[in-house]
Amino acid sequence: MNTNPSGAMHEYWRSLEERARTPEFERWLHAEFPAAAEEWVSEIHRRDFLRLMGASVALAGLGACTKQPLEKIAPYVKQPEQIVPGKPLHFATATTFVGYAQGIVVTSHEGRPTKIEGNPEHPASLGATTVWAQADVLDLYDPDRAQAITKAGQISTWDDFLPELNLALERQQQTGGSGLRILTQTITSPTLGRQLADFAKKFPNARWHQWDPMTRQNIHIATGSGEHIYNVAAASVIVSFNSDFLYLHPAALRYAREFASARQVRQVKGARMNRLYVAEPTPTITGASADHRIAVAARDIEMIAATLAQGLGLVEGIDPTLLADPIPKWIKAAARDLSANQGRSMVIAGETQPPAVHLLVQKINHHLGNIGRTILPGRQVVANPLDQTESVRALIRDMNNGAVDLLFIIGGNPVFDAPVDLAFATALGRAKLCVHHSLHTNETSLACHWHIPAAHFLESWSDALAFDGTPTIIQPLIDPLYAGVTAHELIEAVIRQPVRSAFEIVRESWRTAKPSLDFDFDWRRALNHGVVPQASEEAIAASIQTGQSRALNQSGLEILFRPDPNILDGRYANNSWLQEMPQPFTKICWDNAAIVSPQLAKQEALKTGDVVELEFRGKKIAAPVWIQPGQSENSVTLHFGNGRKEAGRVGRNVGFNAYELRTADALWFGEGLTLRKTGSKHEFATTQHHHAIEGRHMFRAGTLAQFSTDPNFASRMTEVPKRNETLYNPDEFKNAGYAWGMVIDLNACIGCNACTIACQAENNIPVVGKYQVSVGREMQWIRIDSYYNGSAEAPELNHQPVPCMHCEHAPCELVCPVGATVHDDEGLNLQVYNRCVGTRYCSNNCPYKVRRFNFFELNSKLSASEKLGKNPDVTVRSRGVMEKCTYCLQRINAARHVAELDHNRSIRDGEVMPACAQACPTEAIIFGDINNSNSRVSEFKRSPLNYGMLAELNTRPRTTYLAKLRNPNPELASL
Amino acid sequence: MSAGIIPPDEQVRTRLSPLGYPSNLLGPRVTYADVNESISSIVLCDRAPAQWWVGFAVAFALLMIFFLAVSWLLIRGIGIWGVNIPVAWGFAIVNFVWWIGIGHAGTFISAILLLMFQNWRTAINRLAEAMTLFAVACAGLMPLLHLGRPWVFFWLLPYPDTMGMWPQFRSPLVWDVFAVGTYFTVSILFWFLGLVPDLATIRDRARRVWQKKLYGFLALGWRNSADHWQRHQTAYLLLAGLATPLVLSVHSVVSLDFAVAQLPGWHSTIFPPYFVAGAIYSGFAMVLNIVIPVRKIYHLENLITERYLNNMANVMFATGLMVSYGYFIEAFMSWYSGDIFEQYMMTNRAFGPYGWIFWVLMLCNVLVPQTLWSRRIRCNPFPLFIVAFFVNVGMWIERFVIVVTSLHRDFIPSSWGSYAPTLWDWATLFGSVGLFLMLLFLFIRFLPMISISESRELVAEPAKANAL
Amino acid sequence: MNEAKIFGIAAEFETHEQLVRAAKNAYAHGFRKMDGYAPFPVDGLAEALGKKNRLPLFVLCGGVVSGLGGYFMEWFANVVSYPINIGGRPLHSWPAFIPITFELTVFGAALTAFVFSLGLSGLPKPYHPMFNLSEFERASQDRFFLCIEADDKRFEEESTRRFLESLAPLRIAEVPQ
Amino acid sequence: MAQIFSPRSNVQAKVIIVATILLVCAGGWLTSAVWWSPYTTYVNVPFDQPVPFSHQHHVAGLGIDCRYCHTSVETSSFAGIPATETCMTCHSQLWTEALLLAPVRASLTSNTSLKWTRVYDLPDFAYFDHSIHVRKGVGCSTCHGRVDQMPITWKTQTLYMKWCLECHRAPQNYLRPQNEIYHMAWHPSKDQTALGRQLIAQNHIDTSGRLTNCSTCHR
Repeated sequence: MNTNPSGAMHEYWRSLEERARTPEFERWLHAEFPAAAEEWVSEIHRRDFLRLMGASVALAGLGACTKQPLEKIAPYVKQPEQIVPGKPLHFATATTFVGYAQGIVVTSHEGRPTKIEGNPEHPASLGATTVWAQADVLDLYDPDRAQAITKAGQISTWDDFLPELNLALERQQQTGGSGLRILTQTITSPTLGRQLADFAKKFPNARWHQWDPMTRQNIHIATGSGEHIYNVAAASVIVSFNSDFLYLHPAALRYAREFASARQVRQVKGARMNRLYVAEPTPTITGASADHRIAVAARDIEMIAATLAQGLGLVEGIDPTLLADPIPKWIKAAARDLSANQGRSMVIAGETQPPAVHLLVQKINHHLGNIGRTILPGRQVVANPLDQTESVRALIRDMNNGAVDLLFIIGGNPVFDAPVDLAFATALGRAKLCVHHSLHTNETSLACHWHIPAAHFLESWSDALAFDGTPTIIQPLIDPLYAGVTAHELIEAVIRQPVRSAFEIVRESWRTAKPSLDFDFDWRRALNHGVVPQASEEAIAASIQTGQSRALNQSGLEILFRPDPNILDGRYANNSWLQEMPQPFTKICWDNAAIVSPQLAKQEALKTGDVVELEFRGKKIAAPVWIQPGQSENSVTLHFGNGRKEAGRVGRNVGFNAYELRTADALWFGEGLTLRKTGSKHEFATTQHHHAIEGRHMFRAGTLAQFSTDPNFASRMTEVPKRNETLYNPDEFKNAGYAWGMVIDLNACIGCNACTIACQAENNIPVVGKYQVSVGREMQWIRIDSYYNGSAEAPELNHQPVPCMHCEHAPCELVCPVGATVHDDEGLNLQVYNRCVGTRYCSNNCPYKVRRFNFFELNSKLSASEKLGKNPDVTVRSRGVMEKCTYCLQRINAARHVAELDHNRSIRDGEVMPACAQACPTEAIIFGDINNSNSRVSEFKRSPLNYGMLAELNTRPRTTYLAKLRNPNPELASL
Repeated sequence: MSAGIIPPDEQVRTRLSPLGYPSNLLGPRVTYADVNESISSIVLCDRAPAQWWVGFAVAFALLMIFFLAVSWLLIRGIGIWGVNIPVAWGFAIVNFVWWIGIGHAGTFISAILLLMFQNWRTAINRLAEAMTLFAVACAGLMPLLHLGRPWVFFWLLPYPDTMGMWPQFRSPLVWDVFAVGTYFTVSILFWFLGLVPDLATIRDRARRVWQKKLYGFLALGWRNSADHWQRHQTAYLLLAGLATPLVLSVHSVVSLDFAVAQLPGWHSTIFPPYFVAGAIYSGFAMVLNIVIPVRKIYHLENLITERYLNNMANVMFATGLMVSYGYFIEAFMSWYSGDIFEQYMMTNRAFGPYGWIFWVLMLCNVLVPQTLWSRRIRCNPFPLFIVAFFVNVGMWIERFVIVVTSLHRDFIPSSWGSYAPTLWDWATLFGSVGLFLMLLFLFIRFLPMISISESRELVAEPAKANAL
Repeated sequence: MNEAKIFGIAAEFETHEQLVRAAKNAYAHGFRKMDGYAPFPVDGLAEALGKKNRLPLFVLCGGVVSGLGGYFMEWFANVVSYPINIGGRPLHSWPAFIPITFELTVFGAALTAFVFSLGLSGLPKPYHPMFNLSEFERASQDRFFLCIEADDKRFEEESTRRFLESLAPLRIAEVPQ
Repeated sequence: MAQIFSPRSNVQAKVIIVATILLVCAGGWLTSAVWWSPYTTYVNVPFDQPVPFSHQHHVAGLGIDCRYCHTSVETSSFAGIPATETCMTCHSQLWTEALLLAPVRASLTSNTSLKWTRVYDLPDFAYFDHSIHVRKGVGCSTCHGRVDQMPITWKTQTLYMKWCLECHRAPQNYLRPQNEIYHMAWHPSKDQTALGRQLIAQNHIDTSGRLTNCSTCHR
């Protein structure tokens, strides 16, 4: 039965200790009774308890026999036009990633934004969304947001603020603002840029500084402002030097879509794939998608890039022997592949690499004639790009010299995230008056005199540019919930008063920027489409300088600083969806770790969970270790963003603060890290702490070559019972109308978690917190399993999204005693919450374990604002009921009603899209009617790569997978 | 007076059969009056013995813990237990199966032995039946408590509701409802029917008015007439005939809760017979654990002779061997099936995280009972008590192994988990023991724990009493 | 209580063998309305007294009716009342309906057995003339009684008493009404 | 031995038994009775509202069409409760001083909603869509009764699932032509089934059983 033709090469496993079956691992894996699972809520006192006891008895007896309470209903006083109660509206606007715009379409129910989707017309979205865009809506309703203007912690008002501001400004008037400073993050908003220009005019001696912990300055320095725009789809060979262009990149959504489209294989005929080479120190989403990935120290990448350049005959005098095997092999192969694909290849380097690498990369791309073909010179997008490290350094110098009288910090949290050796906090103390403007009251706000709560972008007018310079006008969907003020209004207060509304400010800047005959029409069209039609500006030809590449390759430990894959630089620290999102590969949530390589762990006798003391540049922190296959041998990765001391109820004291080691000269990596075992232990909450694949065939993969010779290799791995192998009538229920089904293309999936968070947002899925996750009670309806394959040092990294399979022979349904989970005539496996009594038998009998149970009442304790964010089309589940993926039933029904109201036409293919499929950047999830042979999903299911997970159990899953294909270079069979 | 019928100086002499087994079901020179007196006095005496009070106090304390645990459960929700995904069933189900199993011995003794004309049931059947009732009561509570929403438990029953919905009759859980419900009802009827003549005896022995009235009321006016006896005997026999297939079906249905699921470690055809054997195994162990002390405290050596102990030990041993065979065949089948999931299940069960529990199980249910090869142990109350206790613990562990270790690692490794019982899980387990003992002590105090009329039969026909 | 009328005349015996013999004689003598009392079921006593027993028939009916009712309920609920696709199994998946059918059969039968065994014996009947007899409480210990009742056709106080004496009982007593 | 019980007790015993049996049955009957009674269902129970609005007056008296106030009934799941403005379109001219209407005027001036007590209130886990029902030929009065005869609004149906199923199982008994949807007095004629079947065909109503799927109303 379970014989695997390629069993030898596909032995999946998911953690190191498991591969080396050490006794420690056994003990850890077999921690049969994990720490105190005991559950008691302390705040309940004796008397309450007795009262509750009484109540509970009543509850037990009469709980079901309580009649429905009367409800009030409050109509509008004035019916707003366009709002039809019960019908959601959609508005185009944009969110930002490190300042770069990503177009979104926001769903609004009776004026409450409830869901964020991508804007198909926007170049940086193409209809997809990042996890952060999805989670923004939760931030909007975050009850911990700063709600009032405060002065020294005391609640104050805008009207108290202005006089004090003006007093300070008058003094600055005389000196031309020599004591006036503004500190912002990376900004792409033309309006804000224009305002700051006006500001500079008014106060010639004032300075505008920038600091963004995720700064892309290395690229800007190299290119002299504009970032290249890559046409990934056109590249058949891609070499990435530590660039996570599929995940942590302003254009990630677009690049991911293009990348996947160039790898899509369904039939043998005309099957072609691009080939991705990645050299990176720590596993990333991009690295996981590589055909050839090498784990190398970040510091060696410059050398490697140079060697590659030498291989192409661009530079001389580099001794490749300095590089350890198999790096030279990798370089040679890459070089040959590149030169064989001149003009059809691309080389890209990450923002964490020094300018020199970017210069080399440009050189290589030029040499290959990729510029203009797969690479287009970019426009200047960032307003006033500069070396932010130097910028913040200068500001701190001024502050220390007492030269700063009035400081505005627009967004960000420099006290927490500025380079630690510059000691921003102490310097800030010397500024005479500082005003902080941010969404949450954070560490910086506390250190400032004034704090002005920022309006959330869903509450405010603004604008922003995408990676390629496409502008989007950001429009509000809801009046500010609290006393939020936009940055525009705050700057306006500095340069001119009375302050106009952000609407007028933004509108004016566009009126001046794009004077046209019918401005109002253009304006409305821009708002409707979420993009402003591009005036063809002159692109900045990237300045090509030749960088002198040094052969580094020092020995010793290297420290890497990377933004947290969930909460980025800490700006999403108080977002519970993101905190509870299982991180790629590690599946850690509510935490961060010091990620070390298996080799280092062996050498230092470290186990996952050991707390180590890390010393770097004289600073020390304690951090728990996570052993990560595919980590470069001597690199230790720290994710910064967690360890917040002042971040609201969710984010406070989660994980440790990696910024405490991040210095100006080692923003992204640096040598000289020392590591010492402390002996204490730390419990990680992971959604997958048991990892062995045990030679099973949930995940199936092969190579393009294998596929073209043996197309059915995947479906043959297990033997699936025939339809008619039954004593019953196999056609007892023939599904006449729509037959909904799903295909998940493992070849496209990059494991970015967008589906998980999109589902959480769409389906009112609650979060449960670190402890509940650690005892196995997470609630996400679609999870992403990750599997490793190959050696511990250079493993293949694979992802597999797992939602409910909607089995036609659903094992869960058979065992439910009350018929709370049943089938409908369109093949959906339904979970009827209001019928469920909570025997949990269905979950026991579900081989996929995709069912989630409400072990406690998880929704009643939500704050009023959080409740506003719930999707009214989906039942909010109560305590004691089972829940699971519904294929977004609410969307199917909505589409059906639309279709039937529209002269009873039938639902068009693609008209229904589950949240996961809609958010997916690579279109890895295809959903539709499998009775319609022309539908996309049917076409995918016809692929020989199509297989049903555990279909050998005769569950007949409606959700099936396309096996993953890799396109290795024959030269590098070993890698 | 709770003192027995033998003067202290005279010892019970055990007559031995040719094969060397104790053969007499009654002590020497026992008369009708002795039987009546020794049994009814326990009920009619004014003060219960000190041991009774001690036991009662303990049971009461445990019962209070049970109430506490249940209230907290209803207030906070099922999350206070250790259950999770994938291990969605925990102690509650383990306890359920355990208690149901224990109940089976009662029915076995009173029904099956009756049909086989085994007279050695006479002195223990009443106690065993009572034990059945109380065990089933404890068992019945567990599935209710383990519901996510216990207050809608009645959705498992067919009744005309406002939704036009019905229970899902294909689900083994619904079969459970009917099986356990029927089992409980039939047990009560059987037990009470047998009790009626004895209540009449008590009524006739009672001297206090309230006792006369109470037991007179319960005796329904029984007057030992040929008419009554005839129908009584027929009904009793018929009930026995019905209870026999019933008792087999009940644990079979319980086993189907697992066997119907496709989980490796559950999905197995041997489950029904194997569960029934296990049920009788643990049931007899529990009877011994109760009878042995009771016999001592109330000096009933003349009515519950060594032959009873020996025979019960034999049945326990026999079923124990069947269960061991079950363990063996389970392992063999999982290997023989060639199914990787089954094979992994078995290795994981024996050598996985919960491996040590599996080996404790082997100790309790397979090794320790081997001592029963020796007659000296079978006829010797104290060691027998210890062995029976091991078996009871072992059978609980068996259910834990089946439920938890099968669940915690099933098909997809990514969703493997582990299970850790909480304080509240333990409270519920021991609390239910409290409930059981509480009911048992009340029974011993207020109702005749040995069938008087049947004992009189033995006196009437010494041949029966000493038949081999 | 009317002194004049009596319920019957009872004879008290030492052993159950004597009682059975007495019963046989009485029946042969033509007495029908009579009853024997023993501390335990005595084999052959009822037969000797010529008692009929129709209980098994009732029990059979009870079982069959409730069993069929159970199966019908399951079929009705799944096929007629609210047909739903449960895991692709047929609406009328008879194998799954068997367990409940069986349980209900047993349930019905057991209930009839209990109710009818008491009912046909006229229980509950807390008051009965026999209890007027002072020695009668030993009927639940070690004495065996035969009582020929007054409303028997052949009952005639003197002759009946003489007949009973002919059976050599321990003693004979009138049972007052 | 002496008698413990008097001769009467025989009768008493039998009475007790019969009584217990009756009691159990009565208990069952009572529960269901309460369950279907207005106490639980609110059927025919008028609620006191901030303004004693009379459909009788506005619909029968003035002949205002349902859609004048319940504007979104044909387009949205929610039929719509008229905004205060809607009331004031007339009542800024008529009954401008009426004491009864004070709350309405107050609502407009203070710009705060009127708080009506909801009469037809489905549980939150049941999703009902007016637009589709209206389009498929279910008239107002089928569920809402003769509101044109209600001086104050009350519920005419239990809204129990069983009740919904009556129509979802056999729509032909309830459907009416489009032009009759808002006609209060409409009631099925003798040949309703025939008409119903015809409407089912022409409105593409799927009677294969999809209408009784859980997913039709529960999500």
